[in-house]
Amino acid sequence: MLILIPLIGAIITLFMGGSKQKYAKYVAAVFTLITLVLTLFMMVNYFEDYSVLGENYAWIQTSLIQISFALEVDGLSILMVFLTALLSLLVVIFSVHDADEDRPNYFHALVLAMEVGLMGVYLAADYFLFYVMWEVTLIPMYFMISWYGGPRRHYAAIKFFIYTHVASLVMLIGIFAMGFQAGTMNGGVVDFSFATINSLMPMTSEAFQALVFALLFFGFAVKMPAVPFHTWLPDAHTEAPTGGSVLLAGVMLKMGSYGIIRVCLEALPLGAEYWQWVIIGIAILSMIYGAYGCIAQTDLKKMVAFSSISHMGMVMLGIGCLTEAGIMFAIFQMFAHGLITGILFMVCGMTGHKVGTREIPLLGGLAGKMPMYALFMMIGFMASLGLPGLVGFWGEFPLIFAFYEFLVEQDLLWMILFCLLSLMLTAGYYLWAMQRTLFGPETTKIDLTHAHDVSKCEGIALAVLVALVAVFGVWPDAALQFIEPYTEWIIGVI
Amino acid sequence: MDMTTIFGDYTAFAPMLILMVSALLLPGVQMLTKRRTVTWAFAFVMTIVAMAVNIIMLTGDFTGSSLGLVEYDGFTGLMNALFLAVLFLAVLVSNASVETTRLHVGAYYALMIGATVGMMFVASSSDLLTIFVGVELTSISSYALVALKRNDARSAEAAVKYVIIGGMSTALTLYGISMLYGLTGTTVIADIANNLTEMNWMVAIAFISMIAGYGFKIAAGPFHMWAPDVYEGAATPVSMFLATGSKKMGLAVFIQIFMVLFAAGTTCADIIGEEVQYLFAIIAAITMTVGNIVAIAQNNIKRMLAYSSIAQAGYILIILAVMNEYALTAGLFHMITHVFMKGGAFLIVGALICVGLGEKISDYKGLAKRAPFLAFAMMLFLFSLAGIPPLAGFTSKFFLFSSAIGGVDGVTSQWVWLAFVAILNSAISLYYYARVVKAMYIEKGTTTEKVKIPAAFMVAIVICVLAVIVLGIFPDAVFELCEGAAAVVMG
Amino acid sequence: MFVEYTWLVPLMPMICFLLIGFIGKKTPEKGGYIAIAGALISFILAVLISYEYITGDAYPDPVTKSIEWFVIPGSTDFVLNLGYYVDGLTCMMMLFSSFISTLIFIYSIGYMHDQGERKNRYYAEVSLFLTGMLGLIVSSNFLEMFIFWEVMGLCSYLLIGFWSWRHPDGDAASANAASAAKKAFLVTRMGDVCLMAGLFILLGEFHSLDYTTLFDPATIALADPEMITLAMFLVFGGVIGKSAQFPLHDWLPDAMAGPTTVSSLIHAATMVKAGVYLVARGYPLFVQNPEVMLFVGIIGGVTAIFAASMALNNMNIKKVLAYSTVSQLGYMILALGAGGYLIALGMDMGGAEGATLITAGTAGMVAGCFHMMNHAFFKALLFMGSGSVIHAVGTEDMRQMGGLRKHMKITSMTMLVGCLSIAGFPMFSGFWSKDLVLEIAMEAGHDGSIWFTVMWVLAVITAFMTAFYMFRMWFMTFMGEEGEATKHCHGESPKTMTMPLVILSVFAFGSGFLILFGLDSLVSFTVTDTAFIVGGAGAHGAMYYFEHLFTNVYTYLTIVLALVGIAIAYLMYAKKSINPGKFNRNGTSMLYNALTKRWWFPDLYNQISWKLGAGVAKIVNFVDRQVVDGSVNGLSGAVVGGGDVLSKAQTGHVQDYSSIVLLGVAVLSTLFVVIAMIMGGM
Amino acid sequence: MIPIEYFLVLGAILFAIGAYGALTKSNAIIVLMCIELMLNAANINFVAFGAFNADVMGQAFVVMSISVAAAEVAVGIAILLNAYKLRKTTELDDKQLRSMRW
Repeated sequence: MLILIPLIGAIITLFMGGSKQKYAKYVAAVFTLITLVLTLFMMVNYFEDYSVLGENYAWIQTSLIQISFALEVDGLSILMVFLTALLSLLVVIFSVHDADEDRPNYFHALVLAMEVGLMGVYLAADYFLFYVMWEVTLIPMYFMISWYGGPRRHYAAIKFFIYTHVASLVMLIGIFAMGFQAGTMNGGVVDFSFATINSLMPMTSEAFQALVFALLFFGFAVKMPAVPFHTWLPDAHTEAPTGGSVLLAGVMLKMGSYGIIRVCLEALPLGAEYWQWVIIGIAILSMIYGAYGCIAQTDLKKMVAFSSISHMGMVMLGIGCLTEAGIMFAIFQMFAHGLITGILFMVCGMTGHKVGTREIPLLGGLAGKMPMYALFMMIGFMASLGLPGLVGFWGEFPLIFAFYEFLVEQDLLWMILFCLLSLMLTAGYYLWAMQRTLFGPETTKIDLTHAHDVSKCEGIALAVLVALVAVFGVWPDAALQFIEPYTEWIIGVI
Repeated sequence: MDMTTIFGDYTAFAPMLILMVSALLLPGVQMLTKRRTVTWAFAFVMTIVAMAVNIIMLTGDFTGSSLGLVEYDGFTGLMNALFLAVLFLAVLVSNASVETTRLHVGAYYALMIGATVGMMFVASSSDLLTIFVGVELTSISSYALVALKRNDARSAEAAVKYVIIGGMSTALTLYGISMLYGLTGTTVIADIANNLTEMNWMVAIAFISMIAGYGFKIAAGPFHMWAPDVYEGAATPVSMFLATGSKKMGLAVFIQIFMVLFAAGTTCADIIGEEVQYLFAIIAAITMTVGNIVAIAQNNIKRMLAYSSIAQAGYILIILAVMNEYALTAGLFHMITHVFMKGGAFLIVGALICVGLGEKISDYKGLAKRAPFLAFAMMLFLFSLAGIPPLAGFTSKFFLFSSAIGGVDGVTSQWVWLAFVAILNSAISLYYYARVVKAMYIEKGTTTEKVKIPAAFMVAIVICVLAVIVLGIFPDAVFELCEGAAAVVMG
Repeated sequence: MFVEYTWLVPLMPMICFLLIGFIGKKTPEKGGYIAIAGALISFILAVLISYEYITGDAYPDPVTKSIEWFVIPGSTDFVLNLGYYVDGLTCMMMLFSSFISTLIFIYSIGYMHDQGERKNRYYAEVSLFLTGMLGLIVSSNFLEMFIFWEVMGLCSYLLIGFWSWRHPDGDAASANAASAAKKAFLVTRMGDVCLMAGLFILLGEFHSLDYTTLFDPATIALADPEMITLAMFLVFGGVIGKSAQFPLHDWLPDAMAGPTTVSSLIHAATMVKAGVYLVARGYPLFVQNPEVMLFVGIIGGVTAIFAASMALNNMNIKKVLAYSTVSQLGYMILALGAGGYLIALGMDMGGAEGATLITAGTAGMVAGCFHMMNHAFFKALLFMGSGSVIHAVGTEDMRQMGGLRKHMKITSMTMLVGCLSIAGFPMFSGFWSKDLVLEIAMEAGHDGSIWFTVMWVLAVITAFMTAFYMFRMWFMTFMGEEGEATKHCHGESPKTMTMPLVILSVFAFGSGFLILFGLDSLVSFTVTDTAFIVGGAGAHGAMYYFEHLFTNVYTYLTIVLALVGIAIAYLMYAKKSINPGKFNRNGTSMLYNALTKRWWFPDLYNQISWKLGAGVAKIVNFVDRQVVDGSVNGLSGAVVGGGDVLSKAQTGHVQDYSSIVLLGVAVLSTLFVVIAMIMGGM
Repeated sequence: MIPIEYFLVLGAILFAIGAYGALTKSNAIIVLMCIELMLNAANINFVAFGAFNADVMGQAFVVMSISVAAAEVAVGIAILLNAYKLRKTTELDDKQLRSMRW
């Protein structure tokens, strides 16, 4: 149902060309809103008894291969589903003015198509469907970048498209391997459903799991993206339109970490143990490398893109601990980062849109001219650097604590220094960027006469996110309660 | 309806018979009526009749043989259906395409139908002799088809190349068959399989010659060099016919010969089964890699599609490396989806040639504005070829590549590298497909004038679009047919 | 009945913050009144709570209540709570913070009246600041405290950078403010990260961060002492950052870029006091290891003299005050360190002897907290006084002032009280607490480590320096010839500004006497009630300190030194009979230079941060673009280029094609045979 | 009786000559003829094997292949004629017949 609604919406808006294209945004808004309402309804339902909700239809049934159209929501996916529905709606609201310029019906159709794919990824309970949806997200994003993107959009779009496609194909090999292995164990019928594979895979040998884990992990790590597989991200973000960036960073990157938990951990616990130190190494590398990358950037949006790398590294760190707390707060950090990057990319998009450039050296003193803009930017940056009281802190503090606990067991306490360094750097680059863009003397290098403050629709979209950032910042348990049953279960698997 | 009541002992022949008769009649029809539309209508109707007969036989699970020459079973039926579908698409648009309407239409349809008969003949054979004759029938007809654009120099050049390479391949094939015959004393494939007892140089030359000869038909590397030139030179419906039909015939030959020769338990399989598998794996890897990499460098869309078919043939060759029932099923399924996606792409190119658009990729700039549906359909076909879900190309590749990883007996690590090669290739292919999509959707064209294409093309393209989507999302029914066919071949 | 509502204390300013933030936009004038109301209500609540607590049954045990907030799962769950914790220390902090804040807010009405639209933002931010401080004080666990701790960091960032755009004094000033704000946040953040690491260790050891759990000797005994030591070192790292201790002191002078009211808020009522509070609050854990306390003490002592030295020649009225704050904070930390050292030794020793040491040690706690409170009063007074001056003359440079006494009587007199107090003039509040600090440092040196004797010497020198530079400031500003800026002085500040000055001057003079009324027991119970004191040790009574103070010969030494300092300042800057230029070769001596350059600390930090930050970042970026991205692009380039090369094989010559076919046959046949040979088929 | 090897060697030599000619001769007609030679080399093999195995299949195959070859040459010559008409050449290495490449 959650997939169907945006799909219908996408098709309708797609055909709203010509004179009707003005209304495309309302249609898109209505459909995303319906989806969000349904999601909330589902969350309430879930909240009542924490049971896994799902539906299952037979799809491709051959003598050898069984593929079903199975959807499922549990503690891992429910927040992601919520995030998808929310950000899609907000992107539509936020882009009301931006998208009016060039074929708004296509833009909104793409947003809705993205929503279809993303929902599909998070809801799928069958590897075939999962992979299908995984790839479905690529195409709208490709178009979004190359239609509505910046000057180097062609390069960025094709790089994004092919790089992530290669990764997903490698992942596909892993999926095949799991499917057939499960098939043999299951009496010759290759059933691609999560239930079958995830229950059979943990019984396989460590060598097999390690191999398959490597394949799958590569696919997910590119998506996350983890250093050194990240280079598509800064380019894609720099060129993507605001709405695209929000969805890309807010929800799409989470597909990677979601996959790691859902597939790699659930199905291949021995593989995870085998590669644990590699995961942690990559995670730490991402965190620090991403943070340093941020310092070096002059493009505001590119900086935020690198910060995503850094923060997703933190998610991976949580996963790498393979402890209940680690995974729990990795999921929470995914959620938190989704909300925060929403704000960040909207703000960065506004910078380019309203001021005309995102080059930090050209900016300065914008706070005087655009106070609301400055306020949102500051909240976003503060949340992202882990200021307590905002949601980012709960993705950071307990997560690093989980890592600390892990290190205590391993007797490798000094490694916590990496995390601390990354925290320090994070604060550094955000503050430095703020100093140079918002504060100081008003820039004379560019013409600011046409720079307007946040418009009403943009304000609404941002305010919703800010409110959520604050609410979950004060009351993290609201989100944790959804996650908890899941982590309790998965730790049993591991 | 029981076909045996109508065709009697010739039932296994039935679809071929209908087409053969109509092929013989067609030049006469043209001469008598002098109206190309009537000729077309006759060819079209006969195609549909043959198709209907075949479908009835196929769905009725008919099996049988006629004259000890042809056999009809699930596999034959499926391949026949495939060839007839190709013929159907080609004939459907031929009356609308400027490239084909000015030809001698009687001969044109007769040749096309003749070529199809050859293909079907191959699919029903179990003897090297009949296979040889069938392949030659198709080959010679298609030489003529390519050359039929009599006033087009490029067509003539293509035909010269085609006939020379084709002749050489025939010679190689024949030489290989003669060796095999000498070694085993028979041309019946199933007998060869058990008469071959040792491996030596002669066996090697025999097999390689045959692989080369028929590899020519499917344009497997390194025997693929003719394909881009010929596809570029021929009329687009003919290119489409060759790329989808003739190529599948080559694959059918490979399946008929090698899958039987190396079926489990034959002495042939015992002595060189694995070696041949490796050989095919290498050929498959070369084919797909060359096809994809060179396709990147192309600016002519027909050449690009030609290289992409080379690559697709490479993917399908995976089945001969893996050589199990599941792989064969997947391969057959991919052959079917390939007909629609590659056929559809060629059809769009042909349709656009009709309205005066060039063959260069740069001519497609801004097509999305000029012909939204065509551009969308083209995008679907190309993405399907690239294997993007949820289109048919993805589903079939999903099965095909998965067969390299494992099968009923679980994971076989032997061919994982091949799957890797295939998958990397698949990613490379996305690059050049995306170039076309980019030209259509993202770059601005010089004009925004709307494009209107002939209705017949539209119908054909819609059929392909539907097939690409439906086969992608609901592959069950067709996949089952493939399973049945594969089961027949593998015994 | 009031104690249950302790959570309201930080909530009031929070509500004000939200009120001003959301609805205050249209009426920026009202913001100030809302903020004052909030702070006042908090103060009244604090008074009621303190009264009830002190007179209540629970006293001196802490009253605490928590609700479960969330849980970090683990083999044993890590439970994190949300709640309040009231004891003597809480009461004291709560009272003076909210009281001084209220006065500062009132003062702001006058001081900020010309800021127009910005006032709104100002009041919202100071309210949030107060929330941070009060929240920190009443928190029932370290995590909650840490949150408010960081909220305060944010507010200091916002307020120091209050004029970071469209500064009334022009662009250079805005840039300066922006940079100062960043520096403040980053440097304190460095401490915060250490603190966070410390909290990790505590949480890991105790599975909770509640004070009640952490301060329980039974649970402490179960924990790994080495880990606690490490944790406390790290926690103290946070204190170094927040309370601007050496070597992270450098942000505080820069923080003068904000409005003067903000400086007084940061220096007197909130921010920097949080660090000292944290040491006092964590005393039960800090005293587990004497090494930690020795470290704390040394840092305090060094900071005291180090900061004082930089105040000696500074020409900026606010910066002098800023250095004096750092220096005074050093005193507090020294006192806590010295006292804690004795307690720690006493605990190691045990028995009656140990008990004596502990009893002596509790005085350190008392001295630190006592000085913190006194300092809050006189520093608030001094800052607001300087604000009043700046408001009137429009500059911060003391060379342009002078002779202001005639124009601003109230300001000059109240500031004199403040100066006397900080200089340790007998009977003024600073005298009591400072001499108590010196006393305990000496005792620690005597009974414990020789290091504390060294620190005592440093502290005594600092006392002399303090007297000198404070009066240098006062004389330069209010006495002597009229300077440039004095000539166009507006005259005395409005009542909203002078009234708080007068009130504060009363406290600045008199708060020292509070020790006679039980303040010592109020705070020292924090130590004693945690029940880890061995052998019946307890705090000394107030009279003990009183007696000790006047019987100690060294007390008179410091008094003399302070007087000498004042006298020198008088001669140099009021009477001008001694030319200060003589001592510093007119500003060219090495020492003078070192002081103006702040001992090169800012340069050092710049170098380090550029090398470690931007420098490494450049390398990373280079690697990223050239190596990581380069390999991706290179790979795709190779594939595309490979396509071009391979397509050249397609010569269009049909016989080349046939050659390749035959060649293919030959090669494949050979390959076939080779494969067959390898696999044993032939 | 003549040993079968002799026939096979003859066939191989013929095949090689044909292949050599097909690759090197520039005139398309000659190339076609060389291809005929290659086909006939295979035919010799067939006949020889058929005779030695006392199997009729060899001869049958040869009959088939001769007719196929005839058809092929017929079509081939027709195509060459057409090409000559349009390109004015039958030289395979002529630029005119190498227009489609890369």
